[in-house]
Amino acid sequence: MARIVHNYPVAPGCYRMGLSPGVDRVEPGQFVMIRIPGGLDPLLRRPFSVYNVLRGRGGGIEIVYKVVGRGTGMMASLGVGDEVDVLGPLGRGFPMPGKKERVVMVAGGVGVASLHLLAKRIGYGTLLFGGRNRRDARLAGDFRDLMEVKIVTEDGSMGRKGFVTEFVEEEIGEEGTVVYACGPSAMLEKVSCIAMDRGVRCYVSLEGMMACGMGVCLGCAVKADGAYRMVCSDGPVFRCDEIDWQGMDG
Amino acid sequence: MARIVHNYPVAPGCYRMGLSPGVDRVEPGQFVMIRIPGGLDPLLRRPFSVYNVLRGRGGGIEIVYKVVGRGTGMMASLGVGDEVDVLGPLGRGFPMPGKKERVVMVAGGVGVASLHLLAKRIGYGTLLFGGRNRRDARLAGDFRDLMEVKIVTEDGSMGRKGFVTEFVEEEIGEEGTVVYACGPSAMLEKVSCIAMDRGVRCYVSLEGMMACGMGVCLGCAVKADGAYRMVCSDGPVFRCDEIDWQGMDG
Amino acid sequence: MASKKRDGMRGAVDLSVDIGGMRLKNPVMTASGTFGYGIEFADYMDLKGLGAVVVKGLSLKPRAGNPPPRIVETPCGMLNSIGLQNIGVEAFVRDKLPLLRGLRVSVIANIFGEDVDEYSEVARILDGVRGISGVEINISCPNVKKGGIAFGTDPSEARRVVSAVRKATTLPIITKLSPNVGDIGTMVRAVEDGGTDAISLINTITAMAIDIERKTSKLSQPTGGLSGPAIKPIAVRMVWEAYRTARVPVIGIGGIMTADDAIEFMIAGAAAIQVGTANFVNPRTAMDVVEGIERYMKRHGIRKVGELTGSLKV
Amino acid sequence: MASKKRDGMRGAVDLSVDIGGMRLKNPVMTASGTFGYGIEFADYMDLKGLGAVVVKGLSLKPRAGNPPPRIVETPCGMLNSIGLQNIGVEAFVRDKLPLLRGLRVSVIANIFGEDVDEYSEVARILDGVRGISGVEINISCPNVKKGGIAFGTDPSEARRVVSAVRKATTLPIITKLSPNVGDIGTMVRAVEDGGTDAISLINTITAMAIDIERKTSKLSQPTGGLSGPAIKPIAVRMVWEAYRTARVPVIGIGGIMTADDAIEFMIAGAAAIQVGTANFVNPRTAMDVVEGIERYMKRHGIRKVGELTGSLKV
Ligand SMILES: Cc1cc2nc3c(=O)[nH]c(=O)nc-3n(C[C@H](O)[C@H](O)[C@H](O)COP(=O)(O)OP(=O)(O)OC[C@H]3O[C@@H](n4cnc5c(N)ncnc54)[C@H](O)[C@@H]3O)c2cc1C
Ligand SMILES: Cc1cc2nc3c(=O)[nH]c(=O)nc-3n(C[C@H](O)[C@H](O)[C@H](O)COP(=O)(O)OP(=O)(O)OC[C@H]3O[C@@H](n4cnc5c(N)ncnc54)[C@H](O)[C@@H]3O)c2cc1C
Ligand SMILES: Cc1cc2nc3c(=O)[nH]c(=O)nc-3n(C[C@H](O)[C@H](O)[C@H](O)COP(=O)(O)O)c2cc1C
Ligand SMILES: Cc1cc2nc3c(=O)[nH]c(=O)nc-3n(C[C@H](O)[C@H](O)[C@H](O)COP(=O)(O)O)c2cc1C
Ligand code: FES
Ligand code: FES
Repeated sequence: MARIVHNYPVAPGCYRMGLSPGVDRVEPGQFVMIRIPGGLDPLLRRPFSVYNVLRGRGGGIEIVYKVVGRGTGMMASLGVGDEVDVLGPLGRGFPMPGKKERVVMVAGGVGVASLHLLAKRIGYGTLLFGGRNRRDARLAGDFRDLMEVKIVTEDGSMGRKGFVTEFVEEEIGEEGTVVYACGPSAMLEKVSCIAMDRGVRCYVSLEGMMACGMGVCLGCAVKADGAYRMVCSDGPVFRCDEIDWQGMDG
Repeated sequence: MARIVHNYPVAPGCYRMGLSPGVDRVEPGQFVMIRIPGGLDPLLRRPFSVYNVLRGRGGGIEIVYKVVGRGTGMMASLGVGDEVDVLGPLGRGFPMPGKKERVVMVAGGVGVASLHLLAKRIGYGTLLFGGRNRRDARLAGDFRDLMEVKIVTEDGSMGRKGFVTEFVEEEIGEEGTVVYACGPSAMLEKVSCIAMDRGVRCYVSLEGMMACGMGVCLGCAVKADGAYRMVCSDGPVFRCDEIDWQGMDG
Repeated sequence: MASKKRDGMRGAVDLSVDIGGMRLKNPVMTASGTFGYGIEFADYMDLKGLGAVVVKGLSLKPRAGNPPPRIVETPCGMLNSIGLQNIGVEAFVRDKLPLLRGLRVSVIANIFGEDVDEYSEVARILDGVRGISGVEINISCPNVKKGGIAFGTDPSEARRVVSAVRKATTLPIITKLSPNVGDIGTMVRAVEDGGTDAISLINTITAMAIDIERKTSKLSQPTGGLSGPAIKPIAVRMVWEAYRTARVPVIGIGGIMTADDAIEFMIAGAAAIQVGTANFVNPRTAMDVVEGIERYMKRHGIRKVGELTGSLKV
Repeated sequence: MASKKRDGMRGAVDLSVDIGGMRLKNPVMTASGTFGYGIEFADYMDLKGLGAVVVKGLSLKPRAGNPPPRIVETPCGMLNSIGLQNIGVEAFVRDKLPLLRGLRVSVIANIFGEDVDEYSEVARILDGVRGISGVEINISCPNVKKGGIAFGTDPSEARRVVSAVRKATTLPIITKLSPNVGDIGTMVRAVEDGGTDAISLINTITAMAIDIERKTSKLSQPTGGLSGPAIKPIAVRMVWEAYRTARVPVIGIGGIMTADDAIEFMIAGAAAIQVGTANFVNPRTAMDVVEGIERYMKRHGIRKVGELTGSLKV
């Protein structure tokens, strides 16, 4: 059981939750499975990227989550001192960039959550963040100290107007760039296409319906290299050219 | 939806919860059905006697509850400002004593909850309270301003030692007394026997597994006068001589 | 998206349905045994806003029902073993129906018998009674020793009951099927052969909860009937299976708590639905479901609620 | 009360059980498909503390399984349509079994075939392999088109599969029954005739969840299998029914989350139990269940766990 040390709103519908004690050795891009104790409904744990690792007494982790349904709704109603059950860290994270490689991160909304720890580890590069409006862009705030941040909003209320995918092409040079992306599946597919066209390495962090988070239920399948692989244990980070994007559920 | 205005421990495993706004016209002995919003488990509402009616802005009610399982466990973890769903007031309460009638109330543990509003309305008489120990006896605290309070504890740590039922006989005179009792079913049965022996009027507040609280599921049946009657809508208060104590589930 | 622009959406949507000859205001009914005789809910809603009220199962003579405990909560559900306690068909017609008539809601009488004759006798008594829109034959109650589920799991017995009731009444007949069978299609065909005008499903699933301290059933009977959200996915599947076989309209029941749940059943093939256990959790559920279906239709540009029925893409 | 004073309680309680010739340390197994190949859980517990590990269903050739989405949460439960993705029996014996042997836990191989020959072929490959304590025949998977549930709902087909496997192996055989039948007793007798040494039940219940925005199943298949606490009351009832017919030991499965749940199944008639979906919610569940059963036995003065089996008072 982990105790909630903070749980506050950071952007429309998005919260940042601190949990203590922490979990062992987290790689950027790994996730935890969280369960709210109490009733048997919702039954399953919910997966969240580790947003940050907290130092100090007992240690801790942070997640940044968006309220989309019942589980996240219940999480938002919890207060400091309440307990949740944390399993992890789980999955395979992002590989670090090669020496001299340019780094471009592409995030859609709360997708920044899986990139933050990576950004902290790398400490340079460019984040292309896409959100609906200037308030969503608060999600990219923590990245400003770490790298160059470029904002794209659907309503043009901050940064450039449009979808983040429209601006990816100009951002990635030819070779010598590595792209890290997380966000909605349609966005990831577009980013992957561009990266493959340009012949640059690109890693995407996928989502999938998960029951176990540890590779045993075979629920979170994604088609990759002609076979089903598990988002939780073979991923959530995949090289974009492994994924059979046609076989993805939209 | 009612907002929790307080929720604090009053005796071992027992809490007092204030809810606002209140409910309409409560009779002593009536109850409310409470549901914690969120998941679908636990599914059913839980019944609690109205302990008190709060005046002032919006009004309110109080309940005193004991943590015995999941529903009450979740209630104990709620804080001020959280919301619960309240249905009621439901059921038929206690009839008032006749003029010149002596009043004896018999309560086992948290059973006091259904008698408190009655005690406030009547304002005289004797409460015979039974608990495990002196800390349980705090449940009878509010009655001290309203009537004479006699404590019986199982461990003798306060008042007389033993079970409350051992002291009922000496408390009730012959006729001209009315007894109101609430507590575990075995205690109510003994109290009823004594009252019937002595030929005094006696009202008991029963419990039963409830789904609807409004007489439609037919779940909370109790055998009374040879037929099944519903604790929620025909009761929870019955005249002790109506009940077929043999047919009770122990 | 495109569909949102349809002309119809400027006006009102049409929620009315025709179920085996009954014209109902909307497809939302209340399930038998979970809504009393209807009157109890008049404080919580205007009953005439509902498609129909299905009353507690009626037998020829009053029935006392089973001893307590009669209900127990289970994960996302409950078991009951009420045992069809009811006041009997004659007392219902005399004492309850006049009140219901006053509330101007369609009333469906759920009926039950210990043998075929009793079923048809109850149906005969209800035939021609003003204020009854139809009968629902309960051949699927798991909580009584005689009758009930014995008819509901044997196709030829089921057909026999339905044809007897068919002869006894001119009212539209709904036959309520038991989920405790291997193949629902066989039962559907049997009751259609018997002459039913519609089918409803599911009744509760036979189930059990044990008190491990006492080593006894938590109910007074060994088993009870499981209802509530826990059974919804099973019920949706059975409605989908029944729909693919049935020539008559299918009424979906099982764990409906919200309009979204009701819509799930309709997409699977239900022409109408019944709200059961949810009435206990929130007595206003059935009205909330009516309003929620209407909102969904507007949002999706659906003009007639019947367009939803069986619209699942496989 | 009195029982607490029994002498035996000063010493240890005996949790061991004999299931159709398999001597197991305790009655707690993990259910097929919910515990991977076992090895994945070695970080969370000492596997040799379990009665047995039942591995993911094995077929003759590797199977890719169904497209995503393969799982969806439902009230107090989940649906899955994995479609028996597995590495095939040979890869299992070669790559996974040696690791499991190292962990010194009894291993039961859950097997599956598209026809009778495939079942017996898989059984033959496993026969005599070191580290396999028994086979569990899955005749009840609702998520594959061929085989699986077709065998599980037809008594004579079920008997045919079991007798074929019986001829192919000297290992103890457990036959895993489907809940999607009207009368479980008929299936019990059929697989006993086929020569099974034990039966296990229930597998998942065929069920459905619909995405009302897209009007499609929430799974890539129209239906999936329901598991988790939602089905527990149904599973307990079926175990009770099976126990009253069966001559062989019954293994109870379905929604077990805690030791109390496991004890419920044992009182209903289970000689052993399997923990399924709960492994996803808390990977340590199976060990917690072992410890909880032991505590319950001490508290109730039960010396041998077998005394619990079928101890329900009716
Ligand atoms: C590896 C991984 C990392 C993730 N990291 C984050 C993160 O850092 N921050 C964040 O806000 N979200 C993250 N998600 C998504 C998050 O898990 C879901 O939003 C959450 O589970 C929804 O729970 P709910 O009960 O609120 O929604 P529900 O009421 O269950 O459903 C609402 C919606 O969420 C989807 N959903 C439900 N469960 C899952 C699940 N297990 N996996 C994916 N989608 C689901 C449903 O399909 C539905 O569309 C991550 C998902 C994965 C797989
Ligand atoms: C009319 C009435 C008035 C009541 N007033 C009070 C009160 O003022 N204060 C108080 O502390 N308790 C009161 N109770 C009892 C209270 O309702 C139960 O203790 C509560 O429902 C238990 O919920 P749970 O989820 O914590 O327990 P569960 O986990 O559901 O079960 C724990 C135990 O409580 C019993 N129980 C569960 N549900 C009910 C139910 N609906 N009715 C009766 N027993 C149940 C179970 O049989 C079990 O033994 C009253 C009961 C009734 C019928
Ligand atoms: C307490 C209770 C009593 C019931 N009584 C009847 C009845 O008399 N006749 C009948 O046909 N069904 C009866 N049912 C079954 C319901 O009408 C319904 O089919 C079932 O509960 C499934 O729906 P639900 O999950 O929405 O409750 C009863 C159900 C419950 C919970
Ligand atoms: C994701 C998943 C995969 C399963 N795979 C198998 C399988 O391969 N073979 C099998 O016999 N049962 C399989 N089952 C059924 C379980 O073993 C078990 O019978 C069922 O889930 C009921 O138990 P539970 O409610 O404890 O999960 C699977 C269940 C789930 C949830
Ligand atoms: S979530 Fe179970 S295998 Fe990935
Ligand atoms: S609780 Fe439903 S009739 Fe009393």
